[in-house]
Amino acid sequence: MKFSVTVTLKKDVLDPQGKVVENTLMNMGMKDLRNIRQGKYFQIEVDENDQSLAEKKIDLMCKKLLVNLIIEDYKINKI
Amino acid sequence: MKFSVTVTLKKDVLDPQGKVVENTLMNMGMKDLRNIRQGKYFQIEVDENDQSLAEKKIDLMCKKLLVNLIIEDYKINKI
Amino acid sequence: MKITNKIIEKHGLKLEEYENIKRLLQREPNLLELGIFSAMWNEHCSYKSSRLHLKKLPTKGKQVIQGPGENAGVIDIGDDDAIIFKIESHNHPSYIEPYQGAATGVGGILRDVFTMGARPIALLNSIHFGSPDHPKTKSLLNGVVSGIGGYGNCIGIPTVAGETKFNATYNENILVNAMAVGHANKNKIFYSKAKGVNKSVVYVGSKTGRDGIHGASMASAEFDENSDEKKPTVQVGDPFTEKLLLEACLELMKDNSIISIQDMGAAGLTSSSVEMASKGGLGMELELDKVPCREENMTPYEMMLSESQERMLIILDDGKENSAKKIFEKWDLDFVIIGKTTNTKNLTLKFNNKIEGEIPINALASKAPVYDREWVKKKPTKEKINLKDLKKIKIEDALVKILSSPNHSNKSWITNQYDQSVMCDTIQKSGSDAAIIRIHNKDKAIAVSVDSSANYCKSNPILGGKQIVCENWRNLITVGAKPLAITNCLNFGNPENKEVMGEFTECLDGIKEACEFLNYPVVSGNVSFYNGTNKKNIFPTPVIGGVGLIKKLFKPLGHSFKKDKSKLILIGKTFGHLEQSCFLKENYSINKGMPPEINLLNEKNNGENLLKLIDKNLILSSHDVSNGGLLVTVSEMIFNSNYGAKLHKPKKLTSLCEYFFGEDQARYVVEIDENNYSKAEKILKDNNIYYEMIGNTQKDYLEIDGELKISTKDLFKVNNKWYNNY
Amino acid sequence: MRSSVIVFPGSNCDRDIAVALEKMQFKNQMVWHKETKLPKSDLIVLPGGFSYGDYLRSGAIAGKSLIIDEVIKEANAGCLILGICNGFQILTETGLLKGTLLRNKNLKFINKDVHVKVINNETKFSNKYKKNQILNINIAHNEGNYFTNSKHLDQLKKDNLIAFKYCNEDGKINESTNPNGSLESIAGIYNSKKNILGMMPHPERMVEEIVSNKDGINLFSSLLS
Ligand SMILES: Nc1ncnc2c1ncn2[C@@H]1O[C@H](COP(=O)(O)OP(=O)(O)O)[C@@H](O)[C@H]1O
Ligand SMILES: [Mg+2]
Repeated sequence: MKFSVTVTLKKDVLDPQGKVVENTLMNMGMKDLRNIRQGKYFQIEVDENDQSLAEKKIDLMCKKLLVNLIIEDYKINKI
Repeated sequence: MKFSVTVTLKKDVLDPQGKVVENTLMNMGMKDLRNIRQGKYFQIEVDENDQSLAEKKIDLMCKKLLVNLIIEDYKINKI
Repeated sequence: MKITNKIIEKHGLKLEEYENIKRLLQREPNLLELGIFSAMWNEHCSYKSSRLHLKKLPTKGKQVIQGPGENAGVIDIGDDDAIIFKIESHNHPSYIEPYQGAATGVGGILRDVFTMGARPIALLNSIHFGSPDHPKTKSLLNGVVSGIGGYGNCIGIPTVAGETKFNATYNENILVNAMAVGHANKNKIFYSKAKGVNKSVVYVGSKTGRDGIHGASMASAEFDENSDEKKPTVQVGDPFTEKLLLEACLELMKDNSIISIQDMGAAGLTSSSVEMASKGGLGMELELDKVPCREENMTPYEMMLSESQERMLIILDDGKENSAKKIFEKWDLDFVIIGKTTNTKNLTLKFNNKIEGEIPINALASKAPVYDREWVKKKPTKEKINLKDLKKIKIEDALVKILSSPNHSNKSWITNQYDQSVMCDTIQKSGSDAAIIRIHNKDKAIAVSVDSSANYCKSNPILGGKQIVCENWRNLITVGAKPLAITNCLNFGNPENKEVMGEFTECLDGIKEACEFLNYPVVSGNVSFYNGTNKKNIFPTPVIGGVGLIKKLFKPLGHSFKKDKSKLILIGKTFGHLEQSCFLKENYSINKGMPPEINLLNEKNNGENLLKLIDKNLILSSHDVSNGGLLVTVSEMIFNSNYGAKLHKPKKLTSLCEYFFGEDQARYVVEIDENNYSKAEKILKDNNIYYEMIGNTQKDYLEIDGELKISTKDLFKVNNKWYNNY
Repeated sequence: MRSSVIVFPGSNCDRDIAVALEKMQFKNQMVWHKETKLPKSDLIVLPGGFSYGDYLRSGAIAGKSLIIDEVIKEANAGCLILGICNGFQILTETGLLKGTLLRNKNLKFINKDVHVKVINNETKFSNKYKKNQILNINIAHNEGNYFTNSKHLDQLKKDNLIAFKYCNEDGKINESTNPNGSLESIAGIYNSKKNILGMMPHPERMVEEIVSNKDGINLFSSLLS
């Protein structure tokens, strides 16, 4: 089973990368841009056919390694 | 309007980061993990109410800055 | 599959070359074999256009342990220490994907050095971009600089020197040359020559993917509208894995397990296996099913031609397999015996127990084509510039214009992105004429510098060739090092064009002459042809990387002024040569005439005697006079110091611009403490060295009697603006 | 004094710190990350570099290595722990120090000598420095932009847990003297028991006049006193 995980910085955490990207895009003339935040994306495939079990496993990976829970939020989706 | 953009390495391009993350998770005992690839994720908000116009704008941002078309693929989704 | 003309062409082979292949094989090759021929016979691997000419370079000397022909050159720096170094180009990949192109360039040259048993101790680079106004330049610059930094910083080897140039000639074809310098025990150097039959051939490092297939043939073709098609071949660098590979190889090299070792660079598994076998006069049999692969269903063709990075091929002595494997396992790297040496003198490729290809090694190596390509001599130009015909310009304005130009601006925007201090042996960082790296745990050091002068080489390749060697030599001298040997990266256009081939031939003549005279042999190098697009070739751009020895370490001089009221002398004669100068280029956009003359005798005497002054501790700071002339040199000595300078007007020359901006060679500006002045003078006089007292240091201002007064702060500001605003 | 330097795959300042420690007469040992036992040590150092290539998040993967459990145990038992650069990042990833190190505000790797001010000179690591002494130290990092929540920041200030701050040569601290965007110009912090120090600048690079200067020496001599 295949899942995607998106990891984003929590709202109150400064996002230097997103800021620079935003400014650069603005300077390139993209005036309608209101806001951009950058995060990480994972595509994970696991040998597990039970969706809820699989999700639990992915969740464990997030908590144990993929996500720094102090500064990041995450979301798991089946793909 | 708000969109998400996920950027992933093209299929045959080496993903050293994903490989190390995969090995680490395996070593941590996640044996069902079959494969993991790492990419980037953006949340983008634009001042534009017409979805197809908005998507065009996002697409331009991807092509011009966010994505390295030589080694990366991307996908835009409305959120 | 039937080999059609189209397939042959796609492999970058000429039809007559294909006929030759058939003759050597006495049959038609299959696709795998054709691919292997194309990889070995392209310009990048076979040096088919350059080989004849490279032979004339001086490669010998007391200091040389290993000249060209191995992965890198090796020189002796006394005691048991050897320095191993080489420069290499990664121009085409860097234009397609600047970050990865530059990064993998650094990774590749590092492997060349540590395969020979050296721990890399310094990285250098020479990078050339198109005009700053060109729409691609900025992102190429950004990508290349962060790629060089990304790789070097991560692997933990300091990037200590380099050069960055802008010139419209590189608009469609940038140059990215990377140089690596390593240190080894001179009794523990590893070579690529295979020895003995039935020895294990071991694959170590990263897995093989589909990246870079046909990279070497790409580097051997011009760009055209269809270059985009070749894009998916981009290789991604993995400095982390390289660090592991480096440590694992050095660990294995501590004992006597290795018979020979070779990195998989351009043309990957093909060139490494063929070179090892060819040097040893042996054959090699590979079982391709054993090659560690990253992707599913990889074919023998793909495995043999992949340019995946961070891989090595090792021939192990009998019975050493298990202990070697343990080391690589400790570092989490693949270690697989994929074949053995044979006495067949063939490259034999098996896949699923079937022979998929079999080629005589000599057909791939010694029988590869060699071309004596047609070339024409460059006519020396008679163009002269008469200053009187030009609009008058104030010295101050001319100076500011030069110092604020992209080519002369302060490079700290770049060098601050490189870790220059890791390993704690960087005695002198970027920003001076040469970097100084201490030999770990010892009281001696080496100095390193890279230099090029494309404008001079374009105008007159012989003089240009000589000049770059001399400039490089001078850059080592000014930091107190005795120049020992060089490596060179020859970046040229299409060799099938006779003008380009002429530039190549004549540049080499110049390099040869200077190297011979200065006892400054060439121990390694790289040729990069086909730099250009659609018949527009780049200016000839040979790059020289030099290494010198500082026998007894001292606090580096640097080129910034040290004291108030010290004396400034100019060693070497000033004639006021302005043709091909920065002064004319930056102020009048004039790019005409001959480069300055080179007098090798003066070069040698002036340099060697400056070295004496430095050895006797009579010098506070010194800087060679190069691009921009005397006034630019003095300005550079002011930056980063707390002092300015007061200069006299010349007595003889009529034109101040000629005096202050002329680019005559073999000159140095030297700062001497008043108390040492007579001692220094005596040495120079005793040795018949021409010198002039040109002024003294002072506080706060750069000044020329009655002509110019500019505060050192302003000068510094002018020099620092460009990159930050770009 | 006995010290241990932990070596992770991708560490590259491990030799540098070992040389500095030995120069200062520490009895030093290198400890490979796959070990499960630490030699008896008074000081454990997590060196700079790019452990695991800085992949995922700098320090994240090293923070899961086998030896780290031992380091945490020792830390909790009061052993002195010094994390430099990547070592600091590893300390925040393991939770031994709070907060995190984000990308530099200009998104570029920064290597230069910067000035830092000694904020707390009363710890095991800093007692040989004068209060507010200004040091000139090399930094070399991509992610040195320290960030923490306001509650923790208050605690850092209240309990005097800020070790160093970036400043200029006169000791002024403001936006322009902050190389990487770090919160309040923080360059190094202690845990609440002050037995753990994490810092971005590289003291081990500043122990020899001929290479740089000796501004890092007092950190090591503090530990010895
Ligand atoms: N790409 C680069 N990487 C590292 N150092 C660089 C780079 N470009 C320029 N430098 C450094 O900037 C300084 C000035 O360069 P340059 O003007 O070419 O010096 P020179 O004329 O003495 O050869 C040198 O110390 C050089 O090492
Ligand atoms: Mg110079």
